[in-house]
Amino acid sequence: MMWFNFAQAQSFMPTEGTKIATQVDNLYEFLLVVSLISCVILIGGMVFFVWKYRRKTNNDKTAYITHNTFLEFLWSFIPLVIFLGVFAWGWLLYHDMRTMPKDALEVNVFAKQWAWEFEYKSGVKTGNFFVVPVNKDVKLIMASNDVIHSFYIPSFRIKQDVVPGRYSALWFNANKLGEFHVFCAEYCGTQHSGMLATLKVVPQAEYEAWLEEESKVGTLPLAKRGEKLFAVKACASCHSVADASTKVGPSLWKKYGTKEHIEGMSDVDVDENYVRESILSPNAKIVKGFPKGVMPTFQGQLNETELNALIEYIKTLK
Amino acid sequence: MSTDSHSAKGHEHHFAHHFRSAEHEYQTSKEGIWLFMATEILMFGGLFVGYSIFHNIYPEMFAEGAKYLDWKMGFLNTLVLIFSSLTMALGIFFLQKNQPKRAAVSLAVTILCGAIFMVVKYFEYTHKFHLGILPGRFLDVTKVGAHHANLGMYFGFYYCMTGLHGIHVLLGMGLISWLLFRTLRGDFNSNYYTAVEGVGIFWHIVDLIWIFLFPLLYLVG
Amino acid sequence: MAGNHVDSQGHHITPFVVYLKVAAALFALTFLTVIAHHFSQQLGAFAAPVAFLIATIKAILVMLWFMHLKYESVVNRVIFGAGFFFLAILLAFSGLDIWTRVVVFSTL
Amino acid sequence: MATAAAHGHGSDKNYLNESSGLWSWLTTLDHKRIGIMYFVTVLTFFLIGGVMAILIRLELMSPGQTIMTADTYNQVMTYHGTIMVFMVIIPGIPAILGNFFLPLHIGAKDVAFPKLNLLSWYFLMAGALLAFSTLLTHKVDTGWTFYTPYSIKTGTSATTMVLAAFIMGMSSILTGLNFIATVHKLRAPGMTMYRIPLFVWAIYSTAILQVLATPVLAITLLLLSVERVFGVGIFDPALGGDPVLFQHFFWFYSHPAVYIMILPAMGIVSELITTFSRKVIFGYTAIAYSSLGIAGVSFFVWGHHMFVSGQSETAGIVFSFITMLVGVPTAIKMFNWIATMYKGSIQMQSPMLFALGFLFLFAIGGVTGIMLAVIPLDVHFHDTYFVVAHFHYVMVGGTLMAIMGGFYYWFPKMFGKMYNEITARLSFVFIFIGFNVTFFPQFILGSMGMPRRYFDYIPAYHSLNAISTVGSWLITVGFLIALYTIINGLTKGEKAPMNPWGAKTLEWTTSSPPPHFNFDVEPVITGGPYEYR
Repeated sequence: MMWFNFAQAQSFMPTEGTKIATQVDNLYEFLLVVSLISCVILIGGMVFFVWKYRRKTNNDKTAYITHNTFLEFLWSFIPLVIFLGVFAWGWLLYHDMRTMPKDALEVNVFAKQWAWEFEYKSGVKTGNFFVVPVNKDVKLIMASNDVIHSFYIPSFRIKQDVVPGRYSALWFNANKLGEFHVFCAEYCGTQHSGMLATLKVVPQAEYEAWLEEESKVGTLPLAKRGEKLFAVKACASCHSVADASTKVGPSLWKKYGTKEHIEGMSDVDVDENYVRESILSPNAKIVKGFPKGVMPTFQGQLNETELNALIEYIKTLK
Repeated sequence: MSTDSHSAKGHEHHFAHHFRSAEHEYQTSKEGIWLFMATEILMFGGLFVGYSIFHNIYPEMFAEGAKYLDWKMGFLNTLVLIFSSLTMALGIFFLQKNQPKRAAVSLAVTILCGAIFMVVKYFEYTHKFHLGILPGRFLDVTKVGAHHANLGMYFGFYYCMTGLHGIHVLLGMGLISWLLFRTLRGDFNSNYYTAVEGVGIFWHIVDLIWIFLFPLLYLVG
Repeated sequence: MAGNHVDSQGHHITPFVVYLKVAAALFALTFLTVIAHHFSQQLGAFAAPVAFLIATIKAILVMLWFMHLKYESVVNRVIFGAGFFFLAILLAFSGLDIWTRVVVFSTL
Repeated sequence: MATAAAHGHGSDKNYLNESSGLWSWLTTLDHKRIGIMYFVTVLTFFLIGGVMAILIRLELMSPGQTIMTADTYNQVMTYHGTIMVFMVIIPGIPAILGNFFLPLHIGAKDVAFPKLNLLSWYFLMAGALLAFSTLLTHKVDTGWTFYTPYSIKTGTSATTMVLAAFIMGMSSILTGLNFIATVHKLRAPGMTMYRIPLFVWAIYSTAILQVLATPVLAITLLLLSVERVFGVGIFDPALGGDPVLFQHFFWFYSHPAVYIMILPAMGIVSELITTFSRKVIFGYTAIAYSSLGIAGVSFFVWGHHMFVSGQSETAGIVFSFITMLVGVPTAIKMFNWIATMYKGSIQMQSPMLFALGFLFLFAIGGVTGIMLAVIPLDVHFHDTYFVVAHFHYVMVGGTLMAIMGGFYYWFPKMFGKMYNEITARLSFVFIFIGFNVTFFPQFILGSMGMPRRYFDYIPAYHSLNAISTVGSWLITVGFLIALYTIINGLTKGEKAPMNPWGAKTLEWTTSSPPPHFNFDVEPVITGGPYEYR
């Protein structure tokens, strides 16, 4: 596709991180060239006629041309052929994009308002960040339990809505090392634009080392494990921890041990029980000035040790 | 496009200024009514499409739902509505024959049939409310003893379809009452009965939809 | 248009007895539906098609005679038919997706 | 062409001064007055929606929170979409210019059902009031598409908004129904279907879409509100329902709705190009049938909005194939318009500027539309700014340019006054340049992967967003100049002659403004609409 190179400069597509991305870009560049040519014909013709046939006198005689069957056939037939051509091209490519590879590395993706959670077969969990080896088929099995999200990696030219109630799947085979953006592309509420994740493509050995490192979480001190968990569950997308600034929910910085003003109730002490209740049934006590029903419950998603780890971590935020 | 205007003897209907003749107005109005009927078909049809799709996904759940309905009630209502359709058609027939008194009786019977239909529906609804068979999340699965947790969806369809149909019956009754009033006032005759014809077509659509709802909800499930 | 059954505007008037016949047919078909329902065990997979076939016949009777579609202009018939046609499109294409996605599950 | 009535210049009575007082307007059955009422209200909605657009662009001028919170942004984005779609573009051309000129174009005294016409305006008002009432309670943040399950879960007054859209849909149905019956039944003697102007063909095709597609939106929205109140589960996966089915139902209406927005614009452009080229339209039949063709095929392509929604691969392929077929009649129209200008006598009056602007922007909107119809490309572009740019090129660049051109074109006929040509041209320059500055960078943003409905974005997208925001100010200036031109024309404009442009269609054979019953003597038509010989 060398002869398309001049168009490439115009395309502004992000890095091509997979073979599929390169194929998509070839199709795009072909269409771009065809589009440019047709725009030149249409707009150029229009501009030329406007200049050539500008009104000279007030009673110009014009030609009385009602139609021309041959021309009309041409400009119906040629576009049709082009359209069907790109359709067929697109069909073949799309079929490849939708045919799931066998023996792929499977990663479970869980989308929720407003974070991505990733879980590997070994049980390693990460939040808004995941790592895959280069040149390996990776299959994402995606689920959501609130609203529709859409998993989108621009550099790989892949996107798939994550529809609650069933699994959606996506595959890719990254051939470039580096970090890539993951966006949520289906509108999902307040922090839709903040629902970002990073994909890191690393060599196989580095990937294995990383996985090994991650699986040692169980041996870390409680507060450290809480910190990890805080990242996995993407609590930080709504609660700031480094200062008193307000995101979606109240800041947790220096919160432990203070008193909190509660909507329609007397003040409560921020102690172990209050934090625990806020995680498991977030709507029981709503801090003054914050909306009800925003935070999802984590009932059933955290075990006792994990809860303790989170509470220990919140205690350390000073 | 019909342009020939028939010069009618006696009481000629005064048509609106932008028409050429009463016949022109009649034909145009009828086209308007048919266009409106096409929208009715598409609107109700959306529900039928949804029903058939979910019926295919959850056949057992829909079969269970149908068991809670009493086909005798639906059967009775089908007969009542068919009879009302007959009297509605006869109402137009009598007007075409210049017999407004008989037409008025036919229209009154039609309204009465509509009322009977709604009364039967009322008893069906209240009975279901009593048993806790409510739509969607209000359906009490334990009280009903439902085998399928999403039985509420079936009754969502049931209440939507029969409810929207019931609203149409009520609207139709209102419109026919207005026709009855105008018939008694002597507005209609063999030269002018456009409104009766239009409402008639509407009423038959209501009947038509019920003809499909009856086997769909009560018999097949 | 049938000779003497024409009103002063030239509209067709369906004879009284035809209305009665159509209504009688409708009542009869309603009874037939219920009878067929009682044999639904024997009919098996045919129970639903039979019920809807009868309903369709009833609907056609209502449309042709009660709604006077038999005597309507072609334009009005096309308009009414378009309602059903585009409904069929909605069912066919949403169905196409559902059938190839939910009923025959494949994506994973 | 028409041996139409020579208007008696004796009386100065016209539809505007034939009766007076607010009440005479609110109870009018005159299609021209109803058209003017639509104009006033739709213009108001457009200004409100426009302010929202400016706010959106201001917020996106730089990353992070600029002038509003994320929640406010989502609400503004929702109201911008809802207002512009349901209250501006859908009623826009058919209800303002269609109402006013359809009967004039076919030589009728009024539309078929004047009372329904008025009722339709009141439905739009009722729906709009209901929609705006949600501003006072919980503001809606679903986006104009009301996708489930978000629209079911959101704790805002989405139910009210959904019912408002339902009522506005009824308004649209009544308008369409009225126009179909009018075109079928009220054409003047000699006005065969092949002698009606192409604007009428376009409005007629639009009306078919309005009548046949809107009822499905109605039932979809009703089911959505039932879903919110009773939790029936048809569209809610929690009860075994299917959110993708909602999208099918929604786009069954909303894709044809896209053509409800663009077809009338194409009709206006056909009128403008013949008049200002002073030349018979090239390929009348092809343009007329391509309108019907687009309307027909538009019912079969809705799934191209759902290529990544989880729709099955088979369905995606089928929808992509049929979408390609819509491209053909659209291309035919483009070529025919340009061929019309060949050997013409082209005068660059402001309406023609807008028509040429339409051709330019619609060409770009069209080719990007083809890109979006190719599934692998759509997978990348779907729900990014590429799509946003594409539909703004078609809806704003297309429909709004056409409506501006049409409005300037018919302004002398509607109000009997001329507007200031210089400010009108100035408004075009600002709108055209501003538009491209605003939306062209969004194609690039989309290619780079910036998703739509984003309150915040990564720093890489900053400079293009800033350019886009500056463009929105230019558009604003353009529309303010246009508003000035209208007000200035209304108050200080010179008296307009009967036919200032030398056009051949029927509306120019009656006085400006037209009398109450349009023509003093019913016209008899003996030839086609564009007989420039």
